[in-house]
Amino acid sequence: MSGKYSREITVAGALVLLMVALAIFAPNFFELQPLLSRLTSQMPALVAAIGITLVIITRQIDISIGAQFSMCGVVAGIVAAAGMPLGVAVLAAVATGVAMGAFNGLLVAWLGLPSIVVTLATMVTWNELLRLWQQGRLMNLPAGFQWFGLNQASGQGIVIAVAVVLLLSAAWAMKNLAAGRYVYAVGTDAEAARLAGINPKWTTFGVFVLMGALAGTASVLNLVQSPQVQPNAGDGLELKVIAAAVVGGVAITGGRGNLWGVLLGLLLLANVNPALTHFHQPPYWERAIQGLVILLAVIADGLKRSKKTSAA
Amino acid sequence: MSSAKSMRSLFARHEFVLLGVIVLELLLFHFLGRRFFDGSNVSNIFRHSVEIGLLALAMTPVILTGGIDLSVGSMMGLCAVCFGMLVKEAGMSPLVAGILSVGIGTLGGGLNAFLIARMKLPPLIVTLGTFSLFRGLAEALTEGSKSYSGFSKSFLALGNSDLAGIPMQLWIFLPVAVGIGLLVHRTTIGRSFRAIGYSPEGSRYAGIPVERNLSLAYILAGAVAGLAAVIFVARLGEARANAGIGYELLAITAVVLGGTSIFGGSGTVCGTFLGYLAVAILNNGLKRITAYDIFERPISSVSNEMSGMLTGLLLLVALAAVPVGKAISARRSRSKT
Amino acid sequence: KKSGESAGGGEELTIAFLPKSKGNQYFVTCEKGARAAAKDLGAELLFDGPTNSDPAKQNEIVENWISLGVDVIAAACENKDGLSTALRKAQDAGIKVITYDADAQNDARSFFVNQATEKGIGDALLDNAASLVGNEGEFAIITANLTAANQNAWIAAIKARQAEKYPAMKLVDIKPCDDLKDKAQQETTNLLSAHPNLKAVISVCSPGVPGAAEAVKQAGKTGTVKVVGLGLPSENKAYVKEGVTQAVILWKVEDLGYLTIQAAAALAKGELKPGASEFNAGKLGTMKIEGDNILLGTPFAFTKENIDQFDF
Amino acid sequence: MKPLLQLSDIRKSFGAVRALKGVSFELLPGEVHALLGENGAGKSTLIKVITGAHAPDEGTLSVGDETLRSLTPSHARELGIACIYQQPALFPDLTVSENIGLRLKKTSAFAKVNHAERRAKALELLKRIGAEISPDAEVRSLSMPEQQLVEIACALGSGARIVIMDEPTASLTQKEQHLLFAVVRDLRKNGVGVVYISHRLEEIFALADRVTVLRDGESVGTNRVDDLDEAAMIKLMVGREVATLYPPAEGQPGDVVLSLKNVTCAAGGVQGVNLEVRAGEIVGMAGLVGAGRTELARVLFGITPADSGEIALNGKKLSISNPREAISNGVAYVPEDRRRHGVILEMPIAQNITMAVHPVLFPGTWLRFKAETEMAKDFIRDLGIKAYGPEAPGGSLSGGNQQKVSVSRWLATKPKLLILDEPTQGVDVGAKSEIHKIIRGLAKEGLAVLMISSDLPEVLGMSDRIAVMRGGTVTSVLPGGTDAHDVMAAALGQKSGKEVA
Ligand SMILES: Nc1ncnc2c1ncn2[C@@H]1O[C@H](COP(=O)(O)OP(=O)(O)OP(=O)(O)O)[C@@H](O)[C@H]1O
Ligand SMILES: Nc1ncnc2c1ncn2[C@@H]1O[C@H](COP(=O)(O)OP(=O)(O)OP(=O)(O)O)[C@@H](O)[C@H]1O
Ligand SMILES: [Mg+2]
Ligand SMILES: [Mg+2]
Repeated sequence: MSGKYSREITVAGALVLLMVALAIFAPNFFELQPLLSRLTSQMPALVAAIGITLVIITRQIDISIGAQFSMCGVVAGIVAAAGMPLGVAVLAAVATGVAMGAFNGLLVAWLGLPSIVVTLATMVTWNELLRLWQQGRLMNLPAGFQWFGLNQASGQGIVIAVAVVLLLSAAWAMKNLAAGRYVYAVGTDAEAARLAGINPKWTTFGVFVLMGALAGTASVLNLVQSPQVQPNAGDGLELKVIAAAVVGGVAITGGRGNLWGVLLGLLLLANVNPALTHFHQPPYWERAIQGLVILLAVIADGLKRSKKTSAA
Repeated sequence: MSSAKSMRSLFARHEFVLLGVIVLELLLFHFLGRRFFDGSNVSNIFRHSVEIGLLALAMTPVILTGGIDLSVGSMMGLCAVCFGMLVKEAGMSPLVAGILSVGIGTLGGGLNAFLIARMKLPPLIVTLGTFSLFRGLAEALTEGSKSYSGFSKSFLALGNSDLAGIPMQLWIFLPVAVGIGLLVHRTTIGRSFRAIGYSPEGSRYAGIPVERNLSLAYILAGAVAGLAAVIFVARLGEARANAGIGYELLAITAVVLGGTSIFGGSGTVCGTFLGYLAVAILNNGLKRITAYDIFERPISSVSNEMSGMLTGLLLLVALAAVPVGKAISARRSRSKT
Repeated sequence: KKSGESAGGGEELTIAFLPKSKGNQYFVTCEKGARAAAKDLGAELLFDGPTNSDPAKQNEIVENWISLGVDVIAAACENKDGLSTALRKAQDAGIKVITYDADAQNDARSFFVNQATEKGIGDALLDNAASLVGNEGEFAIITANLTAANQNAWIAAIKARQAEKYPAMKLVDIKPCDDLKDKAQQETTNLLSAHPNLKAVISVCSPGVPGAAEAVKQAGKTGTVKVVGLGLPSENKAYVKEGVTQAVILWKVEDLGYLTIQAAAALAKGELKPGASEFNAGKLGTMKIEGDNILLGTPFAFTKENIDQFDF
Repeated sequence: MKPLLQLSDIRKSFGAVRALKGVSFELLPGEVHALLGENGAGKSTLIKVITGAHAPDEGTLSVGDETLRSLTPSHARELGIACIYQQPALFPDLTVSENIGLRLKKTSAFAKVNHAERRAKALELLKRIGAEISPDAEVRSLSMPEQQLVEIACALGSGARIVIMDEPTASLTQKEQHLLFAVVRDLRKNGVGVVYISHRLEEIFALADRVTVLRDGESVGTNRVDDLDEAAMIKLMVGREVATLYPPAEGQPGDVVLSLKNVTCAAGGVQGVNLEVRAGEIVGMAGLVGAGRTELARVLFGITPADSGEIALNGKKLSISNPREAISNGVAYVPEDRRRHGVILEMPIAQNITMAVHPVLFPGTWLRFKAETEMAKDFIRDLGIKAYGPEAPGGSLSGGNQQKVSVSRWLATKPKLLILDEPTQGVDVGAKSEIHKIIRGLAKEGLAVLMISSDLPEVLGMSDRIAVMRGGTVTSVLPGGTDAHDVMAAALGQKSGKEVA
């Protein structure tokens, strides 16, 4: 049993270590308001990470999620700027995400194309389309959009609550819903799943659609955090969440992983930069450290696996 | 059944189709663009893309083995920075520093190779990690901001002058291309890349040195990234940590567009070359078009966005063409019987 | 030579106008001024630039213009040394070269249209911040990338000014935001808790100003921590009015574009020669030249009082 | 009585391989219907058609009142068809109860999974078949027989009216087999139709009511089991007398080529193996699935190198730590899993044949296409490989011809010792006897041959001596003429008198 959660324990240990170090050397890190803002600003990534976790468990990958995130944000922004109510903007963002996810899903599930190349192509296409269209302008959102028109504390509360609810329900569904188990089954062995009466195509398609919907939701959660949106807001998001998933123990070969590990992985990676700042260290080590964390995680996997096979 | 023949003719067809795309582009840009076939422009097509071309060539063996290398762009950044430091801070000659840069690339590739071939870790994740690590090291070495410039004229000539009317860097690119082509198509090593791509276990059972040859593919990619970094610095006259950002994706695009299967096994270096050429020509030619887009902007002023978008679409069409074609021909043959 | 036959084939002058990057309101505004000037002059304007931070893209575009045979190139340099190589090549091909916004090396261009000297900008930013904090206390800087050349020059100027004039002020950190507003916001949040005595944040890149302002606002430090920076009025209006951002410093961006094209055309026609001390820039009237710098005038500080008068 | 299931004139091809050439079949309620046939006769393919895993090219299926052209796995399940596949189709990353749960009655995708109920159900099913497996264990941690038991539990639990079992006893111990038989009889009593595939005739006599024999993709008839005796059944299966199938041994074996002393490999589960193989001799290796025969071959070939013990070739002690060393020392291994290890299906047969001789054929790593084609043509001619040319991809050949390609690859290395692992698995009757002739011919030329096979008649017919493995070690070595019963008894670990020193 402890072996099963060894990754979560390791990552949680690293995170705790980091927090303890911060508590000793930079207690200001735990000041409530900045802590809350930091947390809120990671919620969109967390929501996107739920999606990528599902995608990777299905033994696929989606590197277009940053582009989807940007696109959904811009669409929602435009809808909001046109004076539509908040709900319509949210709907527009999610619908846009669903459409883009369905496009990926169609190509991957029904045409059997490799997801890494498909989503590479759609990533480039959406990103450049967005640039062509928006020319990178910072878009001012209408007043009353930020924090859902509430005050900051409630707004942040809602953002965190939405993300947490999504996380909990996704975690619950992955464990307790038949469809959630299908995702694991298809990622483990699509042919065996087919023989067990599961349709791997629909499952894969559904996961990509869900990824799109979650990217749309994430973009809204990002949108409400300031009165402006940048059309390339999603740049680099895919790497961030894929790294979080990998560090959190989701197997790139499909079938294994859970959201708690991903949550921990995300928190660990996201805190490298704040920690550097709070330790008064120069920022240019951030990327190298993140790379190291990813490599350590994957090496740990390898060692664990080789230990297992030699024990068997 | 002649499934081998049909498979071969498929590849032949793929390269043929790419050639068709290239010819179409050339015609289009000749008629819609300004002075597209100007000698200096033709040189520019190569001069500006040669680094991506090199990375794509070196990526081909990696993808043939069923792997991927996301770290080559970052490797370029690291090698560029090291090159700058070696020349400007250690006072080495560009030649020695260049050789050392290739050596650093080789080492970086060796790290990937060790983790992937020896420890049998998934290439996507390993190189995602080194993607961050190499770029991070480049940034840390320069404290994020330092850059190196003021290289000697003779070194800059490598990136900016012609020899016998041909851009200097092409004199490096072509031998590398031919070399990798020979390696992949004419040696047992290239043969083993394919075998590994089709079936790593099967290759091991056949006594192929899987670990060694897999390593070789990644080491080669690292070394070529080092070489590309030197050429890049010679062209720009400046070495910075941000060299080669995003080049890994451009290189992968060229390889896949060239017909190499991302699952490994099948593909040709010639296809990669054509794929790379198609993208390079598209990117250059759009800059010279005088027509306007739907927002009434001259296309030449949005050429970078356009070429990115068209490359993405081209890639999707190229990918989807195979299964869609198969489905159509299957339906046709079914309706016949 | 090549410059004789204009690319369009006719007699019309062809001016190529290169921004540092396109996806940015600043250069979009520049382009507006440039287009107006080109219209006044009856010249053809080519506008192209990189869409992201690929340092080689600018060279590629310049070399493309060289082979296209344009008459004059006006460039803002992201990579000072890097682009100079290409600009020298243009000069060798008989193309006139002028720089604006961010200079190249002296021998790579005839004139630099100087919106403000590096020192001028650095001084203005720090002087503004200093006067807001009473000439003492800690401050931090948000920059685009640690590698961005002219931002580094401004930072150097700020450092020099601080050492010289404000010994009681202390630069505690410099953070890159990758030209992303959201990242600037997160970095500032970290700065605020890592340096509790922070008195001011200076952003030397335009997405950084609203980003820093949002962070200060969320931390409830409006007024306690001053925000100043280089930015566009339209992107900062809300924060300036709320009193989160105290001053946004900028020149008249549209005029910069206009002036650049006027100077480029004059240079190409031989009306503007090295050594001149002034020249007539159409609707802007007569502009002063110092050495090889054509001066736009001093930077302008947008504040609560005047920001409504500007619409870019 | 109205049949539960009726198939008529089912045809199915895989590329060039015609696996089923018009098979008709009928299953009545409350009967155990055995499917019998040699390896590759098409039994597994037929049941995959029934379970919807494969769509037939032609023919129709009737299940109850419905007549269909083909099924999907989920539709088959709705119709009450459950199957235990020969290769367990389980999810290694999921737990046992999860695996069972996924195979039970399909619920809506968005229904809640009741883990407690699933677990209880799994526990009950496992108990019913007498398996001592924890429902919370991950399937990847189970042994092959345990996985097989989970498969059986899955099929039982679905409450199906038609239960198909493809060699369910292949890897079971006797105790487990008896439990299984009880389950089958129980099902029959409840009116369930059972399709039962096995190579063990005694099981068929013990269990089945009727038997349908497949030969080479065709059904050669359905009979009541009571109407047949063993000899008649075998004759139906192979279509000719067994005795004439195997080429006779000639001459005396030469010097010892391979000698193993106490060879052990913990990772592979091989323990203290002692064995000798002489030049010109075929040593057949018998044992149940999972007895460790393949593992021993992998040890000898350097894939999982030995930890201790002594391997000597022609009297020279060796340590073989990878396949390349094995090859350069004259060991060749034709692996059991042809599709994964033996032939690279996408590559031309010429390239497949030369794959193990790169350093010899292509000195300096440069490919010499002419020499390669020549070599391939020689083997195509000598072994009678049916292909349109050396450039045909491996996947375009029939199983037997693929196997010949696999053998060619190893003959090209000019080995001293040839290890063949299930050399005729999935090979049709004609090709099978050709392969037998080739093997015997090689032995005549002085090659030492170690032939692993689960096909008992093959072991009996081909071997000069028979080594029997059990539990990772060679338990006995029997002389060539030993009868089937004694070999089986040795494989099962029962006492038998006829051992050779
Ligand atoms: N997926 C497949 N692709 C190609 N050929 C196949 C495939 N599955 C089976 N075959 C071929 O079809 C033929 C029949 O195979 P099948 O597995 O049905 O035999 P079987 O009677 O079950 O044999 P065994 O007793 O060894 O299990 C064989 O020649 C086999 O190689
Ligand atoms: N690829 C594998 N993965 C996991 N376990 C395996 C694998 N191959 C074999 N085993 C296990 O190793 C043990 C020995 O198997 P091995 O294949 O050597 O037996 P065998 O006598 O050759 O039987 P077979 O008739 O199946 O070839 C068995 O318990 C089996 O379950
Ligand atoms: Mg079978
Ligand atoms: Mg075996």
